[in-house]
Amino acid sequence: MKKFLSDPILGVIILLLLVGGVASFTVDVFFTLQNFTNFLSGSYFVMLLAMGMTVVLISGGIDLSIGAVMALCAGIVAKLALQGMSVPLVIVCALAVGAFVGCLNGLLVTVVGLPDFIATLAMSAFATGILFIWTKGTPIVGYMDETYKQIGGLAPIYRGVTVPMVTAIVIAFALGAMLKKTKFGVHLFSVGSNRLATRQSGINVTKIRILAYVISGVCAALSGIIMAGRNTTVPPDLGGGYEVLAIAAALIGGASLMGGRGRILGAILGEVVLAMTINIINLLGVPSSYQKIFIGGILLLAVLVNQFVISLRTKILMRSTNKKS
Amino acid sequence: MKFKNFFFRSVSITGIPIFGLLIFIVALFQFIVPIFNATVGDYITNLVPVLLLTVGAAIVIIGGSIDLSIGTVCGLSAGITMWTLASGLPTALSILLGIATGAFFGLLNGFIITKFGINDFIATLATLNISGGLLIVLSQATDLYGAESEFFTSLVYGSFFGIPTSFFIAGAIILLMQFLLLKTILGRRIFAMGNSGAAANVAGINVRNVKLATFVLSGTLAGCAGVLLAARLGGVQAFLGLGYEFTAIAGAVVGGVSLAGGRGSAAAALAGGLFIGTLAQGLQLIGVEPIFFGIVSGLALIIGVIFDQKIQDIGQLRSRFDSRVLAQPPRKEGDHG
Amino acid sequence: MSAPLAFSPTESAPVILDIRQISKSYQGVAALENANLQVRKGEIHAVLGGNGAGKSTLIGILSGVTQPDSGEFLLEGSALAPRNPRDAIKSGITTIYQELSLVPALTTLENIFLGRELIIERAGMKVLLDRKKMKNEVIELAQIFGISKDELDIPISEFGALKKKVIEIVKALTFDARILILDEPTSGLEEEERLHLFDHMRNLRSRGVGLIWVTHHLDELHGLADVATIFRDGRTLESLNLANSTVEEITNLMFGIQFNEAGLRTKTNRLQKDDASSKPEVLSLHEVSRASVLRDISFSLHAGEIIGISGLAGAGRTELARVIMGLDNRTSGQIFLMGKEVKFKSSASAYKAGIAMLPEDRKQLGIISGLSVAENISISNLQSVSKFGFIISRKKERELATKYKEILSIRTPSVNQKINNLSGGSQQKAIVARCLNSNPSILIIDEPTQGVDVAAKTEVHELIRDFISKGGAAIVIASEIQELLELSHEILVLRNGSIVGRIENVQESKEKSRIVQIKSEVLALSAGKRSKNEI
Amino acid sequence: MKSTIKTKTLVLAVIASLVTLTMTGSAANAIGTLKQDALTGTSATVDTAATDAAIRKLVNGRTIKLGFAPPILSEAYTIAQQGAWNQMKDYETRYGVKWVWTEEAPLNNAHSGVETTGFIQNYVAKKYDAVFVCSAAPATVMQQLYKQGSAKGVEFYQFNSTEQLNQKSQATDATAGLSSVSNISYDNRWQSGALAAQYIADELKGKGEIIMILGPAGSDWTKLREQGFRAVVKKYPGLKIVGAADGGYVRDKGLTAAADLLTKYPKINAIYGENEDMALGASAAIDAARLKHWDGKSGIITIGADGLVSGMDEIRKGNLTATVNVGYADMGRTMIRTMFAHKVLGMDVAKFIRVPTVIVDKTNVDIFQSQIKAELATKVKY
Repeated sequence: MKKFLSDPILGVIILLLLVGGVASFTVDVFFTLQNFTNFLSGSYFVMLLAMGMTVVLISGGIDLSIGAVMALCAGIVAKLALQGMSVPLVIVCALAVGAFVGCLNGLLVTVVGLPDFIATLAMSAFATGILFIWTKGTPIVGYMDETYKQIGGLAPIYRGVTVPMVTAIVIAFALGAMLKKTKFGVHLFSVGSNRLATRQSGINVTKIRILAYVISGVCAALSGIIMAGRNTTVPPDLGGGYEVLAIAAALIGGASLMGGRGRILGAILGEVVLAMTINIINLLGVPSSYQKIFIGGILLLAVLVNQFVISLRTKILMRSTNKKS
Repeated sequence: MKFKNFFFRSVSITGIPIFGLLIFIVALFQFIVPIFNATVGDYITNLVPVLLLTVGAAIVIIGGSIDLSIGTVCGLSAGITMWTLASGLPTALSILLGIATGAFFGLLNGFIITKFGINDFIATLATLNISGGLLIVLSQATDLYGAESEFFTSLVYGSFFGIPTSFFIAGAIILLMQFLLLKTILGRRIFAMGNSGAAANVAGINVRNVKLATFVLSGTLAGCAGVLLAARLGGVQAFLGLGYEFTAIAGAVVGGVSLAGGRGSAAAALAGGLFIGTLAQGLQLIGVEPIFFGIVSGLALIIGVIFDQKIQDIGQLRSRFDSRVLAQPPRKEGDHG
Repeated sequence: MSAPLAFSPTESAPVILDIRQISKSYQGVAALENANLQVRKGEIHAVLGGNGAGKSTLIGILSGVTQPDSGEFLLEGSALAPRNPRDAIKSGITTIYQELSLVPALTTLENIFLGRELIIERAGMKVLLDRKKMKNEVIELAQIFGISKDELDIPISEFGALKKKVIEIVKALTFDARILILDEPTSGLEEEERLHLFDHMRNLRSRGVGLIWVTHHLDELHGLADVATIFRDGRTLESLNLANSTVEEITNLMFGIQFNEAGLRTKTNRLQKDDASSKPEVLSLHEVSRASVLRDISFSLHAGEIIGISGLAGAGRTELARVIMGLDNRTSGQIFLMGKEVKFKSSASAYKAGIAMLPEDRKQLGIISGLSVAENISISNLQSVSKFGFIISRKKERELATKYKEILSIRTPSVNQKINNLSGGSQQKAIVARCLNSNPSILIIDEPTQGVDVAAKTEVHELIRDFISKGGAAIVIASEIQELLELSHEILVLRNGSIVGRIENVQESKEKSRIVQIKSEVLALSAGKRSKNEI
Repeated sequence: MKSTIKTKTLVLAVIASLVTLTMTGSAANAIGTLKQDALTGTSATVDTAATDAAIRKLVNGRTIKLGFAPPILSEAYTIAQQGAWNQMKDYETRYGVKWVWTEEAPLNNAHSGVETTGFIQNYVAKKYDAVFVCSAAPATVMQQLYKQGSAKGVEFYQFNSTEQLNQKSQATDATAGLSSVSNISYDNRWQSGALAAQYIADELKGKGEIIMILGPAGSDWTKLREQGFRAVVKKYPGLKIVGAADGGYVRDKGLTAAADLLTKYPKINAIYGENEDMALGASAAIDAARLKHWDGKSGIITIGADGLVSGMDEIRKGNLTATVNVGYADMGRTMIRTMFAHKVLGMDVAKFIRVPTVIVDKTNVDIFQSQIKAELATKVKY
């Protein structure tokens, strides 16, 4: 009971039930498999971003570059595919670039000692810039084929199963296990929670922090590869704003900007909440001019619910301890 | 020797290094593109609203929080001002309404954050969407243009001794903020809170109220920025102000306002904002192709901050009397607890 | 002290750590000059000295945080130059730092094994943590220190300061170090836990570990430490065998001035009990409770009176202080100030009403690190240095700070110095100054002399007594019963959030026998073995 | 002396006819690939050698500095720029005009467009001869800037902008308050939104259900295209707009929005995407929902607007039923022609020049795609 209550994702679960519940009463088609597969298929790549972001947030940093990096990697996929490079090779290259940029972020933040906010903001300017130079403003087109359709989730690999879905699930389990079950995971939380103490206990803090950024870079790359397939073209402004979405998802999912807190499952559910909101707006036929207000409201609701859960928890815990004595 | 010490002391003052760098690039651009000086009036006039936002952002950051809503709130304030003005309200009143809109959103942010103790980043992200959305609705519902008010346009296009009015207005506001931060009790409390919220709380500072105050201030500044923006544009568009928040925060940080809280000043933020704005202007005049713009500005941002940090470190090390400090591991920027 | 006199023939044992002529200076200021020190196998080696004598620099060098300018040290004959803490730990030198170096987000277990986790081998891959094995390794030790099996899986952030300290010591004890450096290990520890620790230190000694023990508590030395090396102004004075040297000798060496034991102890007699109850009641609590931490706390405090609060970790001492200050809100009960009921929304209103607090955790809750000494002093009552009620006058502020600097003899080159550059004692005094500047009628002092050297300690006590003699009242919270005995008229003992005992007329008890009796009584009450004087 | 006047009048006559051509927008003009360009004089009937010589004399090797300020870097504006460049090349070879071309575009939030104001002030400071502007910034703002700029001798030409000048006076006089020399664009209501609706109505024989994927709420383009579209749909009682959603002018959002609407209205017959990217997103959504594309008789019609190479490819493949081709290349050329006519030859030009737009589907895709490809094929660059 105690453990469950202290779990940071309790809030987002409640929120999910709340929003979903209301929706399923107001919109008839909402609670259909079809609809769920729909809005989920549109959110896998954001989930990947959010997961990467969660890792960075846990380590006590923030990565504003992932949106741009995603776009950049999508661009790489498109460009290399156009040059007739084989799919696996293309993917490897994209991942390498993602990892590289992540590493660069990490170095800027740790070795150079820039504020993470600025370093990653600048990095996103770089990534976008490179994409603009490549595209000269004109989207990269004509690289699509059946494989990329599948990669983008436009065509299923088996029945309803799509590549993005599988990727998201695999990465989720991988990262989840990493955080919970491995040394590195513990060290991530440790670095985010008390950097000095971690350094004193002989852990290479710099390495851990850099790796955190590398992971988010790789996640961004994965999401970029999927995006390339899903979007079927790569316009220069592809990545705009996704980083903020990812941060929002991660925070709704119980991560903290102060570091040392966060759950992979939370990030996923956080993104589901956001995707669901848009889906409901579209289904309800809310005039698009009201969308932003709607989304803002949901964000507020999200944090308020989280807060409510925490206060509830403390109350219950207090009572239980009172009973004991 | 004496001078040397003076030098190191002064560069250790937040904002001084970046100000030096600013002067340097101004000279540089003037040298490369002789017409640079002719354009200063224009681009700074365009920059004024962003500068006000930068200072607002700085206040909140010094207090140890962050406010993402300033951009869209600024846009909404501009919209409200335009709307009320166009629908025939007295100029002074609609200006007040514009500022009030900003103040209200600041209050809302502060209230949500302090009352429910929820994360400032996401709370202000929410109000970012709400205020942005409201502007869209407003722009759909009515025309946000065609206000005929001499006085209003003179806020920006008027001038004393050849200097645009908006400079005086913004200058006065920023000066006031500088004074408030460095000389008043509230300012001191903001710094204390930013340095260590818990300790400030124990030391008898009502942290909730002080935090609330910082958000109200940044909101109000966003309101003023909105009014000036409206006056400059003479018409308001949906999406106005979207994205300014990042420019503003970046400006503040480049100026040496620490995201960890407790360090910075209005003047420093101003220097940072001017640095970024001037850089963009210079690059445009030089004729850097837009596709290279992202890369160059990103690079400049990094260089600016590194420069600021390193020279400040040197300055502080040299002008320190107590050696024990150096035994402690250097505290990196962006260290949240 | 209750430590049995157990001596091991260390003179014969081999030297495992040999520090030779180590010097370190910062920006020309020498922090350490040709320091020499030998630690033998199975020896408890006390390192003594006032704040800034160079002890911390030496620890920094041994633990790899800083590197010496010149000189070297040999561990079991081989020269060692750790570039970072990791090196030091690897080569067998472990340090418990004075300030908590635990990670709030991690569980007790994760903290204990941080940096040296045990890994299971699965399918040739060594990635997964072996929590079970780690538990088994530590559980026995943990239970000795009162950490239960499930507490191992609870995040540190859920525990109070003292529990954290214990966990940190458990952590250190699980290292198999050849040299263990303990920097003020007992600061903020309970009497009982202290004894536990001492036993463990002996146990480590018998295992042949060399312990370097940095402490301010001279009274703890005898019967435990074998040798003491005394530092002054960055130099090491001769090491003396504690078997034949008195506290006086040591203090004289430390400060180069005459301190008699009386000077350290018996000032208490200046306060007379009778002037308490005759004076008006300033603060009184009626059945104040806070869910799960405080239950039905009632007592009253008179002008010129000091009430001492004792109790074990988590007994609710700090919580009580926070409730009175309005930092936490109470679930039931009333608080009366000068006979009027008060409900403080925040500590700000408490200060206005004339209550000031000196918090326990100086680094986190005490000093405001970024600000200067002057700014730290004025912060609680900025009106006192303001013009027109809202503008701060730097001049007034400087004058105010300099005044307190003189009165409290705060050691700092200038009041504009950043406070985190000061020694612990001076920081503490600056916070006292902050409290006094809010001219309170009531002082709440949580652990007044934590991590403060002997000289500073007596000074802080002086300040408190001074405040009382001027008609103020105070609540003093301390883990060291000795300290409560020295300061308070009446001692309240807390257990699980409620008062389990009161000992009155503490000041009348001069003779040692009575003191010892009170000590054991308090211990018994707080441990809950006996419930005499229950109300 | 006399002869020069003669030639001048002749030239004026020729060009006048051409400019009117441009404004009314004849087919020949619409298919304005390099060779068929009238001003370059490969006309079978008229010999323009003399004209060319005269104009060359008038130009006298001068350099004209041009600014180009689109609201964002995108395929559409790249095509427009290429069209302009090609036209410039022609003039350079024929009349020996030398050109300086500088592009300034914001990299982000194209929809607030305030950045453009800064660019314009810089063009003025740099004393450019003429500037082509498209910005989402409030029209009043832009007009104000044009006024100030023109006072300093810089000519402004709006392109691809709406005809809403957001001036109260426009109620009485359409061109009132237009401070740019000319506004080279098309009517987003009747030349885009309406055409799309009409096409759907014709294909569906006036009966069916439609969903709309709109651009970002608050953008003028969105507003007007929707107006035109709805206006035509009203005329057909059988047609019904069942749903609408925001696709933010980008493919991915378009896909998501369309997918959502398709789950609610699987029976719809047509999707109108306000631009090609969103329409293509919608088309992907149709595939994902395993629904059928329009084959002339049954399935779902997907129609967009822009006329980009990528879009036309999709039309060939049948993923996109049709699109409204607004002829960006032609717009680019017209920009240069108009500027040249006014600035160099001192002619008066229409305040509102509307480039022709056309519905492109399988039947005529070859014509228009080949046109754009031809324009882009020239490696001309300034």
